[in-house]
Amino acid sequence: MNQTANIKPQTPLGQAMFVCERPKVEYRGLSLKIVQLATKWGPIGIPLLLRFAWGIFFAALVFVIAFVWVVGRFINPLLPWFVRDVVVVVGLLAFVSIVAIIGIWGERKVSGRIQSRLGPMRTGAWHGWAQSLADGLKFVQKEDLIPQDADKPLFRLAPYVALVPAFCAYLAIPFGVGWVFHDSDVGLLFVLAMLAIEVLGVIMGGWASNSKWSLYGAMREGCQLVSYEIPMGLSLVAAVAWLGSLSLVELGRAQDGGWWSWLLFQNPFLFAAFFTYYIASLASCKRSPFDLPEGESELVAGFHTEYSGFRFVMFFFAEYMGMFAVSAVATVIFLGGWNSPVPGLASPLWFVIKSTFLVWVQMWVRWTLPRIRIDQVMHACVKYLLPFTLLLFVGSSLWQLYDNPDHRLFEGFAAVVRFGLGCLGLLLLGLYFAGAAYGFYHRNQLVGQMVRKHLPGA
Amino acid sequence: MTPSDIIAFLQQHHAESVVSAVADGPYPHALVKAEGLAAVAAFLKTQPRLRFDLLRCISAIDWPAKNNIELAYDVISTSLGHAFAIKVVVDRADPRVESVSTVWPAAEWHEREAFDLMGVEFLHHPDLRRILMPEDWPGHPLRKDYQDIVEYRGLKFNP
Amino acid sequence: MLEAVIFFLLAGLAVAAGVAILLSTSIVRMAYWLITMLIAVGGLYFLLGAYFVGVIQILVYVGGVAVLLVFGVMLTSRQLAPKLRPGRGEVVWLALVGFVLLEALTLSILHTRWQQNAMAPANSVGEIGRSLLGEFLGPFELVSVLLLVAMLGAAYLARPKVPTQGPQHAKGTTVP
Amino acid sequence: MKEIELQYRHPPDLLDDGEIPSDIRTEELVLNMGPQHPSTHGVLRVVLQTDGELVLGATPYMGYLHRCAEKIAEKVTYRQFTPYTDRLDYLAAMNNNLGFALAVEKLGGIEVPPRADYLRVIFAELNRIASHLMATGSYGLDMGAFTPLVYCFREREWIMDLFEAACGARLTYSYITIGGVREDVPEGWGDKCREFLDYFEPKIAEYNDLLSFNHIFINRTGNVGICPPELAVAYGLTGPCLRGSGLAWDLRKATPYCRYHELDFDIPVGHGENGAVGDCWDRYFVRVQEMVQSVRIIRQALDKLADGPVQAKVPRVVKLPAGEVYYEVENPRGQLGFHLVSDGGTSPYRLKIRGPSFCNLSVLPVLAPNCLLADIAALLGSIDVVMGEVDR
Repeated sequence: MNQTANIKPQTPLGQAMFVCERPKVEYRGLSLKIVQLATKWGPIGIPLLLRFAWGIFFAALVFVIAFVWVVGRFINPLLPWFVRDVVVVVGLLAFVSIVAIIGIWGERKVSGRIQSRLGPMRTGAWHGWAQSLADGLKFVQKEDLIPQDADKPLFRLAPYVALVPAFCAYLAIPFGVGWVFHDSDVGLLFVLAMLAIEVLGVIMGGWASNSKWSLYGAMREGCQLVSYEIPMGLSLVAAVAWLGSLSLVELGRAQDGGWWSWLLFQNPFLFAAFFTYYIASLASCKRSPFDLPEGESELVAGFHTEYSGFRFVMFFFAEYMGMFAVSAVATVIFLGGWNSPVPGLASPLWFVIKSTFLVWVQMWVRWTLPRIRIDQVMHACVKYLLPFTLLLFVGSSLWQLYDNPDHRLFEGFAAVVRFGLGCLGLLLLGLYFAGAAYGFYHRNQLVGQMVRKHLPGA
Repeated sequence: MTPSDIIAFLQQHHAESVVSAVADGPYPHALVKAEGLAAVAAFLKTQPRLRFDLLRCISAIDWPAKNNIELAYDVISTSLGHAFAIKVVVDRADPRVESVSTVWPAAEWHEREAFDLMGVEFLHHPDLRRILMPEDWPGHPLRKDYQDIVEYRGLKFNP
Repeated sequence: MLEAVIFFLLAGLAVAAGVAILLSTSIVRMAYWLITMLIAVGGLYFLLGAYFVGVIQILVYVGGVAVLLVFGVMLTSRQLAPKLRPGRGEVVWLALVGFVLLEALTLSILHTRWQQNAMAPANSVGEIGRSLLGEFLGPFELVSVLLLVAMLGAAYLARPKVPTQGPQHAKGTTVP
Repeated sequence: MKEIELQYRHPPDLLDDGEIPSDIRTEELVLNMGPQHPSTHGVLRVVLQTDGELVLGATPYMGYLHRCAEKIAEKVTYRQFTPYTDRLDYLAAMNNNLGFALAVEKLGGIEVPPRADYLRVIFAELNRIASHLMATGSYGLDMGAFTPLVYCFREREWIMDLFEAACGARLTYSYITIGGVREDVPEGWGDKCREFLDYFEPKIAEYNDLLSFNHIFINRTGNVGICPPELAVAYGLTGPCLRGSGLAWDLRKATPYCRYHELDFDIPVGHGENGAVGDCWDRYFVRVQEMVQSVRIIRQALDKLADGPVQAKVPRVVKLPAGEVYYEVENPRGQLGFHLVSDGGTSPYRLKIRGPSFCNLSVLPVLAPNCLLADIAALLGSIDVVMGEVDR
């Protein structure tokens, strides 16, 4: 990377301004096949696909439900374990793909709504729901560009290194009791480990691109992730120490019985730990305001500047899968996982709803806040977040020490605090819904009469 | 100060440099010898009664008929609010003049532009390079006798 | 059967990656081969049922150490693709040291009395924690002091090079 | 190669504190920012010399948008050059038209009827609002906040609508011509304008809530790229960049043109509320405050707008007496100057255009050293260059 300071370019000045000849593009192998197929069937297939989008959507939905039901009811008990594993992994793959696809579409809708736009409206029949599918088709058809001086093997490998661990994290995430691929006693650590490997793909891609902007993105990602792993882990450790298990299933099961038994409301330190975890997880997912690795106003597109086509999609998918994964961890650990706010209605649906809400908040934050500078990112971690999480850990441990039947007085105090925290949480949620409802009611007053006529669909 | 006051003041202190002056009309200015430009510029900038601290523009005007290039320095004072201009005439064949970028750093880019488009060479300029045209562009486009080039680096232009 | 297959896959990957570290000349490639090897070894731990050790292997070595290693290599290398080739004199020394190490390892493997123990209980996290804070408390604390010293040293080396933002921005400029 | 040999005034050696051994120091990296880069706002190329994230030096390279406007001016008539002025600062075309028209009128001694003068003020100020909206919005974008940009564009659309109603164009208006404005505004336009002002004024508070007083935004822009007033004046900075440095200098007050002397408004200056005087935040916030002042000016001008002709009697082919003039107006980005030399013909003998962005950009190499890489985006955004005007 540093040769540029010493080695002068061989071409005379200004040569690059007038390059008229375009390098010839050659498609080979799989790219050739895909491009051929796409050019042959795309003009017919894509409009057809979009025309019958509703039907395809419902058919797919029915098929997935039927598949899950049949597998769960009949096939699963009969199959040897590795076949069952394959089936579950395929199901998980489908789930995370849907998460990513809906996440990408949802991000655009959310950003549109926040910015008093509508977002995608045309693709598919209803609110542009097929937009990410159309984007995917577009990306598949795109030319697979690799910079000439890139480290080609690493450049090709990097998207997989980013994507596969992000998927592997889901192997340990429980969607409900029994709804987990592998209930390990170190499930939480496994998820964190997998999310930590993801950074390797980013660094690899940034370095192999042989672009300085990518390299900057990779460097920022490296520093940011390695530092924010510590407050993230410490916030979780406070929770883990409270319940005494690293198994995500155990952690979730222990929070059964109404919203007041969620770990979030157990003591004030855990309440704060949830927010420190959430902030650190934003940093580890490269989400705004910590989106420096891909900060487009500074680094063009950061580590994936040079990526195009399907490799770019893989990075994109990895990001959205990572977003959902950290939200899922927050849900299981702090928000009671699959347990319902009132006892007795536990269902994986709750888990998905809560995680989706957290993902939604990530999007909300992204479209509201500016980006932090890299030195401020590091200062925020080392100077504030890290000591604060340490304090939370110590505080939570001390609270646990006193919160037992031997200390009657403290137990009463703890109950009051828990109740207060619970009310605070409910109040925040209520405020949020009230604000959302207010915004929805006044959605037409956001823009003036003359401006509104320019909006699509007006 | 009105333009006539400024001219009188200037002639009083730099009589040897000021060639002529126009006090009325839309463009009051003083014509200054090229050798005295640096001194006059520093005087305009630092003299407490003038304090022309903001150099607004340096315009180069090509006069093939008079066989010279005029350089007009438009200045204004942000503290006193009066505006003025000084002019320098340089030889068209060998245009050289002292740079005023030590007095007004703003002149740096204006002088680069005059160098680029009009071919005026500014002595003691910290970084006299072309600014708008490519480094190897032939000629100085804003001169009146500039001929359009037909080819640049293999790129053919239509006439 | 399946376990044997997976074992040989992972072990083969680890050995191949180790050989690749020796053979590759690009320092960044070496780092990535090292990571491959670490992940393969982590997989072996999983296969042994030592989930905690496996996860810690990945979390600490791959997620932390290796990332920092790659990071450092990327930042400090002189060229974009730094090449490492040992000199002639070094080859002799390295071969000697390698041979001695190989000999020592082979001998120790051959002379160890291998005995098959029953697998440790799967839930090993609690056991590890108890032994760390019980039996091995002294070494554990010693190691933490060492880590603290290392951290302080790192902090000392990485003192702010960024100037404190302030009005000295324009100090170096000449305003006449 | 000359291109990447950066010119330092005082090459900083920030890394040499005498203690860190040289072999663990990182090396310098030459980073080519632009000509296509999201935060250079056009085709500006800045060659940065960096040490990690720290910028040691920056050298701007321009000319990618050079369209020889000054040469073209010598070939076309005065009236024909008005559309070319639209393309200088394409975000403030009305103001450019105004500057050129005023320069020609000054040299030709043309008197403009009062209604045209007020219309000129209204349109110039509306365009100032539009331009500042663009500047504030895209500054948010430079800082990583997407939403303010869209909000600002939402309001800007309305101004575009008003312009379209008046002259039919949404970007290059050529509305203010020599001798007045091209045609009178349509019936009811003033009410629409007032409606817009009533709608727009509270929105400025919204931008402040969303962006100006955002903690992250202040941390990103406060104390960054500090340009003290002496430096700003020395480098010929004008407009919000100069006022952001704390100097209340506005041509609309200093040398009033049109009818600005009859209108009541303030000159907002930077006070360094969130850092030192003259930092990026000050430059940014001056623009926000100027929008408020522009609204004030437009309201007053609308009140004073009386019926009458909007065009002075100017022949179709303008012929100016031999002579020269230098005329400057206060554009959204600073003082736009036209040095117009006439030899008595129908086209300018020489027209030198002083683009405010050109001069404002010249301070970049001075402010850039010791910034972080992300601060370059903050710096460029706060200087708010439009490359059409830098390259002309």
